[in-house]
Amino acid sequence: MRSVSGENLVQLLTPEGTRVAGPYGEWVADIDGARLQGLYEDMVVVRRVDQEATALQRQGELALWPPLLGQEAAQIGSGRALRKDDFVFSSYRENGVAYCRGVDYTDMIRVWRGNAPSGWDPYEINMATPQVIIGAQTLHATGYAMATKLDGADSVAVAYFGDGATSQGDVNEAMVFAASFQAPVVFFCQNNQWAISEPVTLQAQRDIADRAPGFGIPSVRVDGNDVLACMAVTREALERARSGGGPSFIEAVTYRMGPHTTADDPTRYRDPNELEDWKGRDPIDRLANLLEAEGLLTADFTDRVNAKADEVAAQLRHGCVTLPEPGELDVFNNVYTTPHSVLERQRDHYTRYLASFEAAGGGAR
Amino acid sequence: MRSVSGENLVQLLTPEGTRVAGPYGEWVADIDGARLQGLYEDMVVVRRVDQEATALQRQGELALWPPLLGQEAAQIGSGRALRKDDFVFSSYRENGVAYCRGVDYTDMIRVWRGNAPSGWDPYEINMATPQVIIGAQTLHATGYAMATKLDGADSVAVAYFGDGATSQGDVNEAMVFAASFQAPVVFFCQNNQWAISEPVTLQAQRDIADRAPGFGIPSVRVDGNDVLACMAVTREALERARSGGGPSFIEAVTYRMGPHTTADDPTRYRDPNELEDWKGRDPIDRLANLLEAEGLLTADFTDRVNAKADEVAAQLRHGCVTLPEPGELDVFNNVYTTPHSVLERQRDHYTRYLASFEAAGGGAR
Amino acid sequence: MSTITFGRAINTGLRKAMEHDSKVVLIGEDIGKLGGVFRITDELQKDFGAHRVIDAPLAESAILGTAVGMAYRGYRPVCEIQFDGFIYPAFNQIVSQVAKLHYRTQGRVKMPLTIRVPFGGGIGAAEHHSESPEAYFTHTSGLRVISVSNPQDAFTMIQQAIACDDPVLFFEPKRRYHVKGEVDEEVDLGSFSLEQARVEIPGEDVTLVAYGALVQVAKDAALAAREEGISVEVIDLRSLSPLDFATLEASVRKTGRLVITHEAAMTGGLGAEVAASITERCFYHLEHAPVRVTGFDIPYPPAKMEHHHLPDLDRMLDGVDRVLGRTNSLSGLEGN
Amino acid sequence: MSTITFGRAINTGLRKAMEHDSKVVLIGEDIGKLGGVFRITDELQKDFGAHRVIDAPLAESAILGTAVGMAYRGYRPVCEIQFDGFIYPAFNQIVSQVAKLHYRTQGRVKMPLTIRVPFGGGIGAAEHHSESPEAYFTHTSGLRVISVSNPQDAFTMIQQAIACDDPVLFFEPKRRYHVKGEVDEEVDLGSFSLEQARVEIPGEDVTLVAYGALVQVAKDAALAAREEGISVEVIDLRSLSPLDFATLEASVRKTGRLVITHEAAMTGGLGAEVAASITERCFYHLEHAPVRVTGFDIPYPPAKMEHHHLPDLDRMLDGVDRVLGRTNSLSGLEGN
Ligand SMILES: Cc1ncc(C[n+]2csc(CCOP(=O)(O)OP(=O)(O)O)c2C)c(N)n1
Ligand SMILES: Cc1ncc(C[n+]2csc(CCOP(=O)(O)OP(=O)(O)O)c2C)c(N)n1
Ligand SMILES: [Mg+2]
Ligand SMILES: [Mg+2]
Repeated sequence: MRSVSGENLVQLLTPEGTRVAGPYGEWVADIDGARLQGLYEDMVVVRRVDQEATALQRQGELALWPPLLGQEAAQIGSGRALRKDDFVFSSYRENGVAYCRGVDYTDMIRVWRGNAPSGWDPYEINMATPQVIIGAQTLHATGYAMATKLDGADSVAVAYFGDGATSQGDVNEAMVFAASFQAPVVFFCQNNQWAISEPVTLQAQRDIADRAPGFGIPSVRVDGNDVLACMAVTREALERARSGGGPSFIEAVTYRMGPHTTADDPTRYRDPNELEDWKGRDPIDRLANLLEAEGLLTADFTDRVNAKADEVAAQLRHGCVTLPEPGELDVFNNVYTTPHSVLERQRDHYTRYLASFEAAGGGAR
Repeated sequence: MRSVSGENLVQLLTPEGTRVAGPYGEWVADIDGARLQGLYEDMVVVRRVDQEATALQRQGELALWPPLLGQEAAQIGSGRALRKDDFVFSSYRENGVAYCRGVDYTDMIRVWRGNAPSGWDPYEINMATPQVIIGAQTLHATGYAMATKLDGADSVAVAYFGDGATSQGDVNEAMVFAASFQAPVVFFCQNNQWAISEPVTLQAQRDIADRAPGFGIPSVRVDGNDVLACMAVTREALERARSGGGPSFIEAVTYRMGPHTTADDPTRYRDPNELEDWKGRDPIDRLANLLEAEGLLTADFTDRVNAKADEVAAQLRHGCVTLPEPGELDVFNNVYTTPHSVLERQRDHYTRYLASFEAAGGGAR
Repeated sequence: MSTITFGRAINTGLRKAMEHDSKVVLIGEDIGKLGGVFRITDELQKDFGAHRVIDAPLAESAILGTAVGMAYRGYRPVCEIQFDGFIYPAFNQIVSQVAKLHYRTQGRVKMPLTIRVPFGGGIGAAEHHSESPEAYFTHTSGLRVISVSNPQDAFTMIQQAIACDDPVLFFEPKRRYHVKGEVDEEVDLGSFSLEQARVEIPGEDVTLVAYGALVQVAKDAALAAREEGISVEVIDLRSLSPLDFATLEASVRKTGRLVITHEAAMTGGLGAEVAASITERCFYHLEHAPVRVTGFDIPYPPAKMEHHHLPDLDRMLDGVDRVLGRTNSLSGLEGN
Repeated sequence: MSTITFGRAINTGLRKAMEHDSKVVLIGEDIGKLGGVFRITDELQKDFGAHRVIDAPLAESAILGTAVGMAYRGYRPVCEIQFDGFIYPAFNQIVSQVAKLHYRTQGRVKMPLTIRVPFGGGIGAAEHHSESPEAYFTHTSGLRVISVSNPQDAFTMIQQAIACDDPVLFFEPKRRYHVKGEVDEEVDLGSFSLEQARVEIPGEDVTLVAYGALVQVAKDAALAAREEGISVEVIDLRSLSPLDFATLEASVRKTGRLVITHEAAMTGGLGAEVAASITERCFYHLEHAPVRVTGFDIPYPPAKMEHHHLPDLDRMLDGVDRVLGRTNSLSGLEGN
């Protein structure tokens, strides 16, 4: 049966905040006090961003928001392990990863405000825009990695997806292709225990990490609420990929502390005790405990972090509420790269149609 | 790396024809001399059927034929392990299994002669008609097994598929569902080393049997040219399913000695030495050696077997060449269970169209 | 008679079907405890058990594929696809298996599946949550395709669909789920066939054909047109495949003018089939070429732009003007 | 000028494209050593290496999905789908990813994939090996759809398709693979656009529109009709999406009569779109309703029955008779 702790779970930071040694410890030996503070700041900021976006949704400024609450360590730990020239293919919940990639905050919410089909330029931050069809992006990452290998480059493609996604054919096919072509891709599964209302026990009868080895892909199960461990296993997987060792699979065991999206009501399907339980494993508290123990959680530092978080949240809000409305004919843009006779005609007709109201004195009849 | 022999391969009959003990031996303890002769007869007959069908294709009587040459032990060993009320979902190459189910020989070739979209009544022999979309039938078997469980019945669904099929999303999804619902289904993979021109090394970087455990499904790798071992592992898997133990996965390591289909030319892509190599592991020779050693391969017996094979082949040929041509309007049958206004009209128009030639004195213009 | 929402009407219809036939099982994502993301299966798992209301792992191909297997064994699975845009992973099983198995087995195996699909836009949703994939299925031989527009039909036709021995794609206009209407739960399921369209509003000048969420918009447009002295007959197709040409032809022979509307892209949408078939069947009754008022040939746009894409009352009225040769947005253009 | 088969013409076109642009890679099942089951990629792996002619594991969704990833990184993948009926496992990736990514990313990511699909019947094949799924893709916004009918177009247009920055479905009529024709390998790829139909045979009385394998049948029908004194203009669509209405309209304005033929099922097939659009655009020039001569609304039938299903010369001539109001199979039926 699956567990959320146990021997096979890589952990470098106990829930109490003690840094422990372990086979993966060497991968984060360079993470000194200042860098720990940096990771703490990242996690606080993305949680603040998440809260602000959730508030914006509640206030009617966003149509929907998929909170990452509880998954900060998995996303920051892995996200901060990446090199700039690595390329991320994610699902909809990886705003923490996008933050690590340097996304413009306004770009985070364009989709959720309903203004645009995507937020950012994938090539600017080397991260594809969110992909909603569950599992499909794992194949894109694999193909990208195959192309990287063709190019002889040493950058790595990273696919993010959830526990639910592992049931999809596409994710399994991605493992087949990644293994066959020894593609430099890292499969990063955030097992947050739930796929909307479905517990992971419905999707998998064994640890999710147990699946990859059968495809010939080494895997590791990591405490997803331990930012150091997440960083360590990701670094190891990236290094394997860079040095020609092929794909890796990481299961980060974490918890979706919020609803699936702001449209969801988890009280219908999950035991509140479970949430309480996981609060004791909060990824930010855990790092705070370590910083505290090391005398690094000074008031000065936390003030700075909170100020930064507020500042980012304010930028997000400002970007959101001042986003210009899309133009009337924008729906016709970017369907094709080159003019398309039938679509041009539809655009033309619709332009005339809109003009007919103005001709008639404006407004619909 | 994958191997075609080795420790993890269940074998109860060596290539030289020595019956050996093994952990699975108990499952075929009842297979005495007479029953061994029965299995031998089955294998000789289905090989003869296969040859006859291949000949019919060469003579233009069949449009296509997918030979099973070399896979007789895998099909007969597993097929003879089944109970009448078990239900088989197969692909196109399982004519040996169909034989075990009691198929009418003419029904075997209706499809390949181009006369009908399928051969037999699935409910008569408890075997679905061949399914060509690679992997899709594994989900049908799983669903059937889920339904069996709902019914409280103790029959088992068996899915047959090839090594190539394991790359398809559907096959992996079938394992997810089978495991989640603990469905009484047996996944029987005939790893015949090839998917048309693609070697199994392209599809899988580990033994195929290694994949199922990650899904929570016990698996076994069996010498697919050993009819006793194939029967033993299938019996064990069936028993597990019947007694509520859920799904199992069997990889039968065998070899496609012929072309993919009669339309294929394997000399374009495979080393002739490989075939020579496998001839040394011929499944029929192997059992013949055992029978010989036990004094059971008498001329009397082999005469009887050959006569039976000839008789079946003759029936097959007769059934084939005397198959009535389909009727002119048969294309419209069985699209729907109940009359469908648009299709009825098309049938009506086509009837008039055909009649217009007769009105005009017959024949096309 | 009770007044209930569209969503509740389907829920009640499903419940009746399950009570009536123990072989009816539901399978889909989140349909158990959650009752589905739209709550259409609310309480059904509690009342019928997890073996008849099956929360499936997250894989649409497997939902359909296992449903095929259950049908092989005499069950009548009702599959829920969570949103229109998530039906594509199951396309292979639907097109190559569900649609073809009765034919393949020469009538021996029946595939009485019902595939419920909340479809269409107008709810301000994200990508893949507002699509209208129905034309892919109306072009697929072996399937029947239904779309309902009101609580009564939803209640009646979901039961008819489940009772039908052919596979049925059942498209539910999700933006109507919360709309209330009267439902007669004692309705005779045999009182009309699964192939029958309905004249919603009789009229003389123009036939306006709609289905799903656009039926209400079409009715509103007909009322607006009436104020301008134009009598519009509104037809709710209900059966998208096969089309009920008896009803359509009778209407167009009377009006001589046809407008057809849908949210799906124009090219290759259902409007093309209706227009082509009606032209074939009623050419000499037509006063004007049939007019299509549809979504554009674009991927479904972001929420803030969807009102441009979706046919609304004004666009339908413009279509009516066009088919009547009255001044309209394209006046002056040849062969518009 | 050389005289080569249709199949060889595509092979040569692929080779040219690969020589011209190192970002062109081929991926598909059995396309390496075997050269594909139709030998269309014969020798290409030998000459360009296994990294550019990629034998893929047996999974169509993955072939398309990894091609998307390669396109993200600037490659121009050419995917081979082994047979028409095997495209459905990839449908999800094609419809929700390939078709939408340029739109989703607001033009930042290009998807210059070419998806080659041997399609259609007439070769006496087993189930799933003779289908005509093109209408699923012509209804999908974001894709371009091509079908070629002769070696020269095959040679030219496969290169145009690969060079095009939009995703292109490229349907190859497999029963024509062995037919020979003249091919000018020096042809200027810019001499006509990817959107252009071609008038194959000029005529005055009836416009007969075809694509793929049926172009040759249509030409034969036109010759036969000529003997009866009927002048049939045959148009090869070539571009199925978008349709070249300039060419179609010009023809129908002249002839006033339109017959459209395809192997795919009638309902919702390309014929519906051509008929509906041409009726919209040329209504007052039409002397008769457009006539469709197509496959029936059935799953593709077994080999020995396919000649009933497939439009042939006689059925096309019957269609011509119908559109001319001459005695035909449906004479006497109203609105046939
Ligand atoms: C193909 C497909 N089917 C269904 C959905 C609807 N859906 C959206 S998120 C989700 C659950 C995903 O769970 P998981 O993979 O664990 O990711 P998480 O939401 O937990 O991050 C579902 C079913 C979808 N987006 N795509
Ligand atoms: C979805 C799909 N893709 C491609 C094919 C074409 N095809 C038919 S058989 C085959 C190889 C199958 O190999 P395997 O699963 O090993 O079975 P075997 O033929 O060896 O018995 C392929 C690619 C198909 N039938 N279905
Ligand atoms: Mg999850
Ligand atoms: Mg094989």
